[in-house]
Amino acid sequence: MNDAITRRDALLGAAATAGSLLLAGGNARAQARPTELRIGITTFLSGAASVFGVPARQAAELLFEEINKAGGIAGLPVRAYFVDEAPGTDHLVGEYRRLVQNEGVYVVFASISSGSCLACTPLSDEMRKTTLLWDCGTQRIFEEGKHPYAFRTQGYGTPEVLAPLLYLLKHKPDFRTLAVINQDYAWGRDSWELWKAAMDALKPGVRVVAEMFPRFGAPDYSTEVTRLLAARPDVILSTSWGGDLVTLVRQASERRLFERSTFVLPVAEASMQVLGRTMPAGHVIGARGDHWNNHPQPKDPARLAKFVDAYRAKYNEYPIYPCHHMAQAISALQAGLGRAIQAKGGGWPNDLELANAFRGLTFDTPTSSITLREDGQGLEDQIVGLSSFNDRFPFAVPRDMIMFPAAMVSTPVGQKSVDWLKTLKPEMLAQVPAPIAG
Amino acid sequence: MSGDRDAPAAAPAHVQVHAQGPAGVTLAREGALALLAAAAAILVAWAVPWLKFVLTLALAKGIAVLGILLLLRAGQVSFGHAMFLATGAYTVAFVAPRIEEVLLLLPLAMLLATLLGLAVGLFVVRYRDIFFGMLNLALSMVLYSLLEKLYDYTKGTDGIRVAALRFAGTVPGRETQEWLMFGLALLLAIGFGLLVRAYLGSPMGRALAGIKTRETRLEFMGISARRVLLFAYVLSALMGGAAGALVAMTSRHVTPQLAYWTSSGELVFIAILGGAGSALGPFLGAAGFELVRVYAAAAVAEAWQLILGSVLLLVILFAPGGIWGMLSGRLRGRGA
Amino acid sequence: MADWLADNTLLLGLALLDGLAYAALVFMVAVGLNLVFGVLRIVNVAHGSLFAIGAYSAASLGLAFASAGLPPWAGYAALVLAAALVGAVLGPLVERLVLRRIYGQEEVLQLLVTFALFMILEDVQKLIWGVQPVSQDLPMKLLGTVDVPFGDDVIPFTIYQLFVLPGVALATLIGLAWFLRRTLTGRVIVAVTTDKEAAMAMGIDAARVTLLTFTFGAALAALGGALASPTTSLVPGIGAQTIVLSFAVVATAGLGQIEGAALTSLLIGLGRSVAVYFAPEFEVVVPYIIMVAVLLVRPQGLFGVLETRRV
Amino acid sequence: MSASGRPGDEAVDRPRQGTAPLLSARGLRLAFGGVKAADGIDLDVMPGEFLAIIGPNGAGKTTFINMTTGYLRPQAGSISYDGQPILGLSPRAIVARGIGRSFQLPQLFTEHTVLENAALAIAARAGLWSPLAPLLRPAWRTEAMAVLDRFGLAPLAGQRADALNEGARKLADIAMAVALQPRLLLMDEPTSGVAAAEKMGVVETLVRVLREAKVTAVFVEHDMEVVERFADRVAVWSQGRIAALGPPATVLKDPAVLRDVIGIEPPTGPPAGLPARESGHA
Repeated sequence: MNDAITRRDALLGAAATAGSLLLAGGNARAQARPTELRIGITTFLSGAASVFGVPARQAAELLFEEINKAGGIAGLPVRAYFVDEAPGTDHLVGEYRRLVQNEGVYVVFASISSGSCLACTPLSDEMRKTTLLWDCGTQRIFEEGKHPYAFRTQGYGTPEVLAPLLYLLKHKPDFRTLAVINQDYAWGRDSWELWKAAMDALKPGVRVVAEMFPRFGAPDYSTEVTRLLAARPDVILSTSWGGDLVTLVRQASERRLFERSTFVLPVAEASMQVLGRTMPAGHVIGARGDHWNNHPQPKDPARLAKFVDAYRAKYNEYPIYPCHHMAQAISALQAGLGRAIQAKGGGWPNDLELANAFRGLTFDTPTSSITLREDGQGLEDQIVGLSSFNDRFPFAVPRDMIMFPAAMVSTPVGQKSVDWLKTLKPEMLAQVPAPIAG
Repeated sequence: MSGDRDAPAAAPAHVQVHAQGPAGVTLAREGALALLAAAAAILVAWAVPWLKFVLTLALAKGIAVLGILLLLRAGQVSFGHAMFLATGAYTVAFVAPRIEEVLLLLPLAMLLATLLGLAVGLFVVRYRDIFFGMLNLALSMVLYSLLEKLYDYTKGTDGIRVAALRFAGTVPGRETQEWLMFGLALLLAIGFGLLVRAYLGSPMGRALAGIKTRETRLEFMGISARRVLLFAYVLSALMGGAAGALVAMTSRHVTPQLAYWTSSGELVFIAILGGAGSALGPFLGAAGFELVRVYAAAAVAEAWQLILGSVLLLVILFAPGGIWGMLSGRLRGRGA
Repeated sequence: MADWLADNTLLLGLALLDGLAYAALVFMVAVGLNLVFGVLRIVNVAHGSLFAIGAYSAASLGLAFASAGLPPWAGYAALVLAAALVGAVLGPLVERLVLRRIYGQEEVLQLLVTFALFMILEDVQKLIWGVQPVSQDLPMKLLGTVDVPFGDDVIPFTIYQLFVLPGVALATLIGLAWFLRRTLTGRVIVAVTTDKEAAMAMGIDAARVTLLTFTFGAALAALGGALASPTTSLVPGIGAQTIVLSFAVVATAGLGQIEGAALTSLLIGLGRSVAVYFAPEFEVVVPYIIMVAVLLVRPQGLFGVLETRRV
Repeated sequence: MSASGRPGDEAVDRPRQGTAPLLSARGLRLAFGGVKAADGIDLDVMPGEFLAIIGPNGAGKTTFINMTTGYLRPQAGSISYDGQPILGLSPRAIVARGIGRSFQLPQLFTEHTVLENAALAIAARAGLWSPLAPLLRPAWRTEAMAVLDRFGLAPLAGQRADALNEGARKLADIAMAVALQPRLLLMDEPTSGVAAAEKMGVVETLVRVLREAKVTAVFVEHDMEVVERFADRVAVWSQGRIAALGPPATVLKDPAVLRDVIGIEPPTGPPAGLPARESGHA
């Protein structure tokens, strides 16, 4: 009976996808213009990281709705296939194959988790499928290999750590001791390695009084907070995010740790709404990019306002940075596909032609514009500031913002981040732009 | 007053997870069914390329579940068996940069998992029931934590990408490689299936089943129940290692998630879904599990767990013999 | 060693205080699981989901109370009320509709049924409360902090974590011990735990006892969640992490032993906080190492009784 | 099934003075809480003899078997078998020396067939280590069938053990012990559960099988008729001590034994062929 089920499934699957299979077969060959633009999107829909994944999915649905109302992308209606990253890598790589081979997607938006990205990117090489890395931050992707079909449409770990460090060095240049409390997984570890390398180069002699990597999703940090209270570091770095960061900030602020030490929270933006007034003012906060709700000089204020308002109207909350990253990937796709079609004189680009169109592509975001370098890495500006409250928002937003140009804080093409960070000189601080009041 | 464990009357037949014996489906039928299933798998893999990948993983997991099945025969549930799968997988990931040859990596992964199985087994076979289950769980969580914590070696939760592999010295193209992995998994599945089948019918295997109902009697017959269980445990670890190696070579990426307790739960899930009555059960279960998961995830990406859980609940409540139980019941009904 | 102790006495003292609060939370969850196991002989994997749902419900109810303009102390009532509600609704529902159908079946089926429930409830809870962190920390904030001297310095601890959590856990322990030993219902539960066949032969209504115990255990899990909710942010996945720790406690404690659960929770709580201070890399494995070590020496658990089968 | 003299009377030598005992227990003591299950047991079992143990429930009869087979360890005393001390050995090691036992509550592999139960016993004796050859290989199947046949269980060979009635389970339990080919067999109430009408036939078969195999037997028994007909000697257990020991003809006529041991047996047979037992607890 199971055989029957299996066969039936197989036949159903085969029948349903016979068309797309033929298309998926030859990637470099000419491909017919499809009737709809299928996009596979991997994101967290369950587990702790769904606090990022679900808002991003909501943003995608919102934008695709708008796009389809306005006639689609390149005249094609968009159809998204969402895939949950949470069940694990072995499941995800299977899903990636399904998206490409069975659903016949034209492009894949891959992954929040760095682990997922590291697994999907080589698949994009193998299957020759254009893949936009829409949120993951690991610097290893483009520094450890070439991936002709993969492009990251936002910044990554190195600028996202270096910018807050530079901000700290400007804001509180005389700190002598530092403690780190990061989530125990790749981002937590990698970001600390990056920070440490840069800090030792830019301000040698800072004493690290505690290195703590509580487990991802730990429900309680009171022990860690006690230890930090006892150690009294000048600065506490935490690249934690999501529920972990919310818990840490709550427990730390309740016990007045924020009064003893200056916090640097590079991924704070996504948790500010949840924390509301609990977030203490005057600490360094980052957004993994420049998309703050109070961006001092957005490139297209109307577009930013429209996106934020539409998202709020539909979901009753402000969009957080993964929403912006999703929007960036969609903008990149619009621009890249348009460029590829133009290059082909109006013809439908095949997979290789599509991928080539992304190299060196510049596309606009509501706040700025992003250029994809020749290695596939996007250059996104970083804005860091001090947490503060104003009348416009019921949660903390940055003040005294410094906008770091992407090129300044990103590792040059062909170098490895840690090696590059070690070569930084304290003189670099002189180039840091002045804070923008507001 | 009575310490006797069995009910005075015969237990209702449907309650039994395992039901093998002369009354079961004959060897010929089981063999025919296995051939049919293998043929169906090949057909599906050929017709729907991405399912080839899913089926390869299903076959690999089925091999690990064969190990769970052995322990279930002894009435023991290991809620930490994913540790052997993870051992096999990480062996491949660690060694692949140095030795690219699949035909060397696979036995190496099996060897290491077997050694771990022996070390852990010597300890856990002294315990039964919840203690056995929970000790396995605890040890697998220790492995999970180590894989996560020893970031410098394991890259933490990001996991390790498995480098390019060679098959008997050659580096085939992607399509061929997928077929090779599928074929290898199928071959191992058949091999281990036959091995387990023979083992379960052997004196050792029947003594293993005796642990479930009358462990004291074994001792009073001069048989060391611990040794019998240890043998099964080590064999199951070996198969877990083989499964892990296959998973790593197929998905080409390993993460600590492979060792998390929910992964072990999945293996037990598959064992029950497929039915513990036959060596074919794990593979039926694994195929069913992977397909349900894939289709549930495709249909409702945010509630696939709910669907899987409901399927499991329904199977336990209404078909505790699993897919195999339903199949063999039907076959027997037809035969009568 | 002596030098090290002298250098770190103060820190060890802090670790002790931290460990207490943590142990209290672990105990609240584990004791319910242990009780249920004692009577039903089922390791309830869904116990973690009950913890999570209790936590979410408490936070929701607390927020509802706050927005309804009730005085702040109503937040404490919300914690208890939510736990009771979750226990009273979900407990009987799960026991009657699902567990009852599998009593007497193979252990693996019983275990897996609760695993299935766990998977279902994980998604249900996501469908109800969404994925953004939910928190309601009024009950913790209301009490404020107390300064604990630390050399020349002081370390603020929240009163909620330093006194309320261990206090509730201690009260639960004493109350449970009294209930199980001094009341008729309690003694019946103990009788069923010790020897189910004998208890049934004596005419005890096992169906009623299991229903009662499971509901009670569910309420304890929910109470554990409710108590934890003011100190943490609730996100999907908290159930999975809680339950696996409780498993370790139950196996280490000895089946059905509440004092064992208390002692084990304390060991794990202290072990963990000492690890955070002095060997953070081992923090996660501490509970399992304690469990393995205890079972090596006492295969039946700390307080477990060796069962010799009559032949 | 009338009494016609003891079967095998002539076939077996009576235990003789001067022969070394096969099993020898000295000063065994074991108390559970306040209950003394063994309070100084001294007993010699001679090669070839059939020794019956009688006594009220809770007197420590099963405890004696459990101590002898390594399941319980006495707090004091010694046991030797064939001149070698066996105290402290595991049940497994004791079985390996040739001491077999059957159980008051049949210890069968309930999910195995009766045939497999017997075959497993043969495998346990002949060597378990053949992980790929089937248990029911022709040689073992034949031998298992032969064992079952002797106990009249051959027609039930294909049934699952948990499908048997109490009497058949009891016989299967003994058959497994016999299949191990012990030199000394300890049987705990071999006839309890066997229907009254079949009891004598069963015991006759059993005794014949054991005599043929030259097995020494110790059995706990409540049925005085069985004891009288088949035991060479009777040991009367009372509160963890041996109250009387000797040939049935003398011991069973002892007024004290009649009053304390036999007198409390209900005069009529209990329902459903179950042996009479008190509700007393050890």
